[in-house]
Amino acid sequence: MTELNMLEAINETLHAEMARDDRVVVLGQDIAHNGGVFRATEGLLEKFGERRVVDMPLAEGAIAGASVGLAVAGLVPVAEIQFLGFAYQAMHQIAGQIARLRYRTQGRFDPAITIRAPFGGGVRTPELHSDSLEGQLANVPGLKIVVPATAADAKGLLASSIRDPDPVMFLEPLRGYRGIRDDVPDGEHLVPLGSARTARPGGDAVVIAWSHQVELACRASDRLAEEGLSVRVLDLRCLVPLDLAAIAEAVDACGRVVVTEESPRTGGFGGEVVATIVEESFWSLEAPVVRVSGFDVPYPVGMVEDRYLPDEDRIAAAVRHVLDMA
Amino acid sequence: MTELNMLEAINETLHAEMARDDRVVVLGQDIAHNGGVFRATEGLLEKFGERRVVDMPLAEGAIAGASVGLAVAGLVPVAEIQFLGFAYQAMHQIAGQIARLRYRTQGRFDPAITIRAPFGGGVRTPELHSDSLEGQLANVPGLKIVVPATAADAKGLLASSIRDPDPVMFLEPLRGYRGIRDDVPDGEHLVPLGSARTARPGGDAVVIAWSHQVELACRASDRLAEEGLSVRVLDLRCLVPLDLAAIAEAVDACGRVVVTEESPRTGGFGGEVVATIVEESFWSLEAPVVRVSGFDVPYPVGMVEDRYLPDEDRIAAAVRHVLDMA
Amino acid sequence: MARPTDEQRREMLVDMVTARVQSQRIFNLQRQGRVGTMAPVDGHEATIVGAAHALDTDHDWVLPQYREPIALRRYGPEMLEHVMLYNIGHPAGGHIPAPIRVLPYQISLATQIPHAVGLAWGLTLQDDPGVVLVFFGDGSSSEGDFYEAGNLAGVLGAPVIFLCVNNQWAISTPVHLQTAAESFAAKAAAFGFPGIQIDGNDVDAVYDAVQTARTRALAGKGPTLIEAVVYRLGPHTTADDPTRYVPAEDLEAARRSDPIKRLRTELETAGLWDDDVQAEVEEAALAALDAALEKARSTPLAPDAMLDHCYTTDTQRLARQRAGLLAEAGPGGSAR
Amino acid sequence: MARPTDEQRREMLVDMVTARVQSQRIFNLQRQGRVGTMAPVDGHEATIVGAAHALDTDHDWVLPQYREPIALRRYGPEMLEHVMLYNIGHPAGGHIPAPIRVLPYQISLATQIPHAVGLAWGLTLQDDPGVVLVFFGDGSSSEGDFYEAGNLAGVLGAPVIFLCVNNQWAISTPVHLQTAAESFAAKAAAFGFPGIQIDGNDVDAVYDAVQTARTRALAGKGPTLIEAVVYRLGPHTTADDPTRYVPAEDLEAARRSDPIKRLRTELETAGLWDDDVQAEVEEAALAALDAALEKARSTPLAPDAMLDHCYTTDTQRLARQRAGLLAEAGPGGSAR
Ligand SMILES: Cc1ncc(C[n+]2csc(CCOP(=O)(O)OP(=O)(O)O)c2C)c(N)n1
Ligand SMILES: Cc1ncc(C[n+]2csc(CCOP(=O)(O)OP(=O)(O)O)c2C)c(N)n1
Ligand SMILES: [Mg+2]
Ligand SMILES: [Mg+2]
Repeated sequence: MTELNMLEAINETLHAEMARDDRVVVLGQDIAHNGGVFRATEGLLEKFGERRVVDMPLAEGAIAGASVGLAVAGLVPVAEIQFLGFAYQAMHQIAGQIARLRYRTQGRFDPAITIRAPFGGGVRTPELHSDSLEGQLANVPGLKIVVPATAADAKGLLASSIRDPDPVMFLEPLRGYRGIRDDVPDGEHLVPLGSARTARPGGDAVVIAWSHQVELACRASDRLAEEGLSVRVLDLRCLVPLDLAAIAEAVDACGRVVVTEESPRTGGFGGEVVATIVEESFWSLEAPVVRVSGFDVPYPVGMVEDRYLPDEDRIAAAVRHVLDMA
Repeated sequence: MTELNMLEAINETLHAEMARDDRVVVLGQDIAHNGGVFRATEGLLEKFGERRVVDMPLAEGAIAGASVGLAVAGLVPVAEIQFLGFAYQAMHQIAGQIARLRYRTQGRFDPAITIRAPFGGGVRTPELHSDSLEGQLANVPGLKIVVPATAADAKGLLASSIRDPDPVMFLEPLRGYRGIRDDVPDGEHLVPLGSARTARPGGDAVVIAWSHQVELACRASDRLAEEGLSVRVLDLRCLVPLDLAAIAEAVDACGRVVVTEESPRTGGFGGEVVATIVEESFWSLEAPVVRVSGFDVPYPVGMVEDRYLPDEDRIAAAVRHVLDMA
Repeated sequence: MARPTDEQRREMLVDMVTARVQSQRIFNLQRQGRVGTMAPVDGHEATIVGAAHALDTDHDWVLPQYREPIALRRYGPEMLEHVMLYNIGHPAGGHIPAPIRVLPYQISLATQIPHAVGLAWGLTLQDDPGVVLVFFGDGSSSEGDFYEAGNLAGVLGAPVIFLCVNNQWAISTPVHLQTAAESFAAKAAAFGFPGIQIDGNDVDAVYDAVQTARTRALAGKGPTLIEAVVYRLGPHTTADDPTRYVPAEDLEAARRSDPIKRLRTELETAGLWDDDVQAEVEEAALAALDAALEKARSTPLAPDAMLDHCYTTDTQRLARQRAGLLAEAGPGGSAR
Repeated sequence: MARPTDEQRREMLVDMVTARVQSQRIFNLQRQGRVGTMAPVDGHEATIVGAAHALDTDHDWVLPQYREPIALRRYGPEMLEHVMLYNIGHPAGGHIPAPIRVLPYQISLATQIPHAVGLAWGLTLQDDPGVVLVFFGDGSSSEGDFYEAGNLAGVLGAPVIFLCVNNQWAISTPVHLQTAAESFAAKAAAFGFPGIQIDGNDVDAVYDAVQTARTRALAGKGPTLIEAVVYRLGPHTTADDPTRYVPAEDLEAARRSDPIKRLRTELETAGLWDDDVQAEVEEAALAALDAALEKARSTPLAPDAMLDHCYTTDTQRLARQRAGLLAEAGPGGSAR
C-alpha cells in the first residue's frame, strides 16, 4: 500500500498499463509534451515515446473518431477529453460510433477504447469545465460509465477499464485529483466494473453516491454518527453496469434512501437510481427516496458554485428528512 | 376543426407562424427546394422566399450554431435536424450554447430557437434515424422538450414553441407523421408548454407516455377496457417543463403506474418520471411503478425493430402486472 | 501515369455492370417491399470500381459511405452477401467477415472519415503495409468530421486516401449551396496535402489517381484528397423524388457521360467486350444477387439476436431484458 | 491601403498599453487569489486593438474567445466592468449591456464561429449595415465548428471577418502539431473566400486588413479570413507553466517583436508619445481597473442569482429549488 492522491494513482496506472500491453496508445490534447493539464499523463511520453503518446490537434471529435480507427486496427486507445463538458463536441463519435462499434459490426471489432475525462465542480473552472454529463452518457447503450471516488479505485477501475473490450467513459472528479488521498495497493490491482462498494456501514439510512459526492456523503455520515445515526454510504463506482444487487441489499437493509449527485436534477442519473430502487426494492422502502443534486440550471460561475454544489450539509439534511418521514 | 395528419398540422403551423411573425426564419437540410424529406416544410420557400427559408450545407453543428447568431440578431430561427440521432453532431451547440445563451449572457439575449426533429422507430429507417434522445436532452438545463402525440397538439405546441423565448427541442414521432390523424382546431391554436393531457380517463391504473407511445398506450387501454379494466393514459406532451401536478393527480387517483417510452431503459426519461412520482406521490403508490421501454442496446435494424419497440401488448402486460402486485 | 491493363479494364467493366444491374434489381425489390430503403449506385460505378481496383485488397482498407458496398465486388463475393443482409434489415448485415478489409455501411455522414485516419495511423503503428481509402459525398464534406479528420491526417502524415464522390447532389442540395470553394479538391489546402479533381466517370483516371495516392501514402508521404466528379443518375434513395429538384436537362446531359456506356464503348472498340459478354455478365450478376438474397433470407435470426454484440457480456439488466424477450418469443422462438 | 491616422495610432497605443497593464494586474490579483484563472493578453495587443479600431462600434459586432475582452476598450468603459465581473466569477460577468455589440467570453473553443456567421447572416436579413468580426486561436481552428462555419459563410456570402490569432501555441501544442497546412490563412481555400496572413504585431497591418475585409463584407462580397501571426508572450493561463514546453530562445526572440515596444518606438520617433504619456496611460489604466474591480466586488449578488436567466419563467421544479435555496440562505440572504 502507498498513500497516493487520485492523480498519482491514475498516472501510475497509465504507466503500468502501457508497460503491460504495447497495444495501448494514449492520445489527447496537451497529454504528451505537457504531461496533461493536470499532469495525469506525466512521464508517459518520455517512457513510451512519440508513437504511443500523442498530442492531438484541438478537436475532440477527431480524438474520439480516430480512436475508433485505432481500435479497428487492433490497438487499445486511451483518449483524454480535457474536460468532460467538451465531450459534447465528440458526442456523435462517442454515442453514435464508439458505443456501437461492436454492435454495428456484429461482433467483428471491439471498441476497446477508454475515454478519460475530468468533471465536476469545486475548483472554480470556467463554463462547461465542471458539467456532470454522466446521466446523459448512461443512456447510450454500449458505453460503460466508471466513476471512481477513491485513489485506490481510480487505479483498480482504470486498469479494468483499459483491459475491457467494451468502451468505457472513465470520469475523474476534478476536485479529487489532489483532494482525495488514500492507500493504494501496490502492483497489479483490478476492481471489476459493475461492483459497488460500501464506503460507510450503517443501517438507519443509506446514501447512494458516486465520484466526489461519496466523500461528502461520508462526511455527512460521520457527522450524523455524532447525532447517533448510523448512515450507510454506497459508492456505486460504475453507473453502467449498475450493481443492482448491492443497491437492493443496501435499500433492503436500510429502508430509507438518499441519492446524491452533482448534475442538475432533471434527467440526472439519480432518477435512474430511484427508478431502479422502485423496481428492485419497492416493498422495502419506508419513505420516499430523496434526491440531492445540483439545480436545474447550467453549472454556474466561481463566486456561487459553492452554493450550487450539493455538500455535506445538504446531504445530512436530506438524510434527516428521510428519517423524519412517517 | 379539420382532420389532419401530424405532418399536415406541422406544415400548416409553420406557414401560419411565418406569416404571423416575419422574424421567423426556417433553416435546415433539404427544407427549402425539396420541402423537407418528409414534406414538413413544403411550400414555405414559394410563400416566404429564399431569405427566410434556407437550405443549409450538410452540417448540423452549423445549423444549430448559426441559429444562435440569428437569435442574437433578434430573429426567431426554426431549425430542422433531419433526424434526431444527428443532433449528436450538434450537441456542443445545442447543449453547450443554445440551451444557455440567455444564461451565459445573463438575460441579454433570448435563445428563441426551435429545433424540430423527427425521431422514434417503426418505419424501418437506417441506424441513428430512430434513436430516442429525449432523456439525454432533458438533462440539459435551459432546453424545453416538447413531444406531441396528436396532430392537434403538434399544431398547438409547435406554435407555442416558436413563440417561446426559451429554446425548444420539438420532437416529432416519425411514425405519427402520416400514421396519426385527428381533428385539429382551425385558426390560432396554442397549447401551453408544460401541461399534460389525459388521453384516456380511468382509475384502476395509469400509463404515463409521450409521443407515439401515447397512441399505443391508448390502444392498450382500449383493449384492457374489454377486460373490464379502467386504465387512464396521461400524455405528458412536454418533458421539460414537466407537469408535476398532472402526474401527481393521476398517480394519486390510480395508485398503480406504468411508464412507457421507446428509449433504452437505462438513463431514459422514464427513470425521471418514476423518481418524480416517488417525490410527489410516494404514499399513493399501491405497487412499484413499472417501466416499459426499449432495450439497453442501440436501436436495431429493420427486421427486428418490431420486436424492439414497446407495443400495446407489452404495455397491456405491464398494466396487468402492476394490477396483480400485492 | 498508372494505366490499368486491358484485362484489368475488362474486370472493371464486369464489376461496374454487375453493380449497376444488382443495384437496379435491389431498387425493384424495394419497390416490391422486399428490402428496405436503398441508395442506387447509378453514375458512381467508375469511381468506386476504379478505386477498388487500384488497391491491394489484402492490405488496403475501404471505408464506404452507403452507396459503395454494392460495387466493392473486388473485395470478394462475401460483399454481396453483406449487402443483401443489410438490405433486408438483418442484424447480421453489419458483419463483414474477417479478413475482408472493408467496414460496413455508414449512415451517420462523415463519421467514417476520422475512423479512416485512426485506422491508417494504427496501420503505421503496427507496421502494416496498407493504406486506407475512405469514400464520402460532396454533402458529407460539409461536416466538421471531414475537416477535423483531414487536418489530423495532415499532421500525422497518415496513409489515407480521401475520396470525395462529388455527384452534384446531397439529397436535394446542389453543390453550389454546399460550398463556395472552387472545388472539393481545393479543400486539401486546409490540410497541407495534395488535392486533385478528376473525372469520376473515367475509370482510368480514377485508377491512376488512387494508385498515385496509394504509392505516395505507402512511401510515407502522407494523404491525398481526390475529388471524383460524377453525376447521381438516380434518385437519392428509393424514398426520394428527384424530379422535384433535379433539372431534367442536367440529368439528360449527365446520362450522356454514363461511366458504363463510356467504358463499354471503349472496350467494344478494342474488341474486349460485346453484347454476349454483356448479357453474360448481367445474367451472372442477377444470379449472384438472387443467391445472395436467398442466403440472406435464410440466415437464421434468433429472437434475441438484436441484443447481441452490445456488450461483451450482457449487463445484469440486459440479461434480464433478454430473458424477458425470449419468454415473449416462447419456445418456438419467433412469436413476434 | 487603409492607414490609421496619427491620432488613431496614438489611441491604439493607449488601448494596447492599457490592456497589457490591466491584464498583468489581473494576473497578479489571481496570484493573490482575488480573481479566478485568467488568460493574459501579452503579445496579442496589436491584433485585438488594431482590429477593434478598424470597426464601427455602432454597427459592427465582435465575438471574442477569452483573451480579447480586456483589449476591447474601444467598445466602451463597460467592457472593463464586464471583464472584472467575469474575472471575480460574478454571475453578472456574462452580461455586456446593450447596445454594446460584443458577446461575452467564450470558453467552449470555436463555438462562437458559427454564431458569428449566423449573426452576420441575421444582420443582412435585417438590412443592418454591420459586419461581424470573430476572434479565435490557432488551436481553435482545428475544431469542426471553424470549418463548418467558414464553409457556411462562404455559401451565404455573409459579412463576417474570421480573425485567427495564431500565437503559435494552443496551451502546449505548437502550430506544427496543430496543422500541416501552409498557414491558417490557406484554410480559406476550403471556403471559397480570401485568406490573408499578416503580421499581427503590426497594428497598421491589422487595421488595414480588417478595414479591407470590412469594406468587402459591406459591399456584399462576403467573408475574409485573416491570420494574424503573433506570439503568446505569457503562459496560456495562470494555471499553466510554459517553461515545460516553450523553448526559451523562441520566447526571447518573440519578445523582441513585442507589439507595444514596436508601436511605442514609432510614435516616440514621430513625437507622439513619451515617458510621461506612458506613465499617465499606465496610471489611468490601473485606476480604471481598481475602480472596475471595486465596482464588481460591490455588485449585489442575490443568494439565488445563479438560478436566474435559465428559463424566462422558472419551471415548477426550478421554482421549488429556488425556494429551497432561499430558505437555506435565510432572511439575511447569504448563509453560505
Ligand atoms: C450526420 C447526418 N446528417 C444527415 C443525414 C441525412 N442524409 C442522408 S444522405 C444525405 C445526403 C448525403 O449527400 P452526399 O454526402 O453528397 O452523398 P450522396 O448521397 O450524394 O452519395 C443526408 C443529408 C445523415 N445520414 N447523417
Ligand atoms: C472545445 C474545447 N476543448 C478544449 C478546451 C480546453 N482549452 C482551453 S484553451 C485551449 C487552447 C486554445 O488554443 P488557441 O485556440 O490557440 O487559443 P490561445 O489560448 O492560444 O489564445 C484548450 C485546449 C476548451 N476550452 N474548449
Ligand atoms: Mg452527393
Ligand atoms: Mg493559440
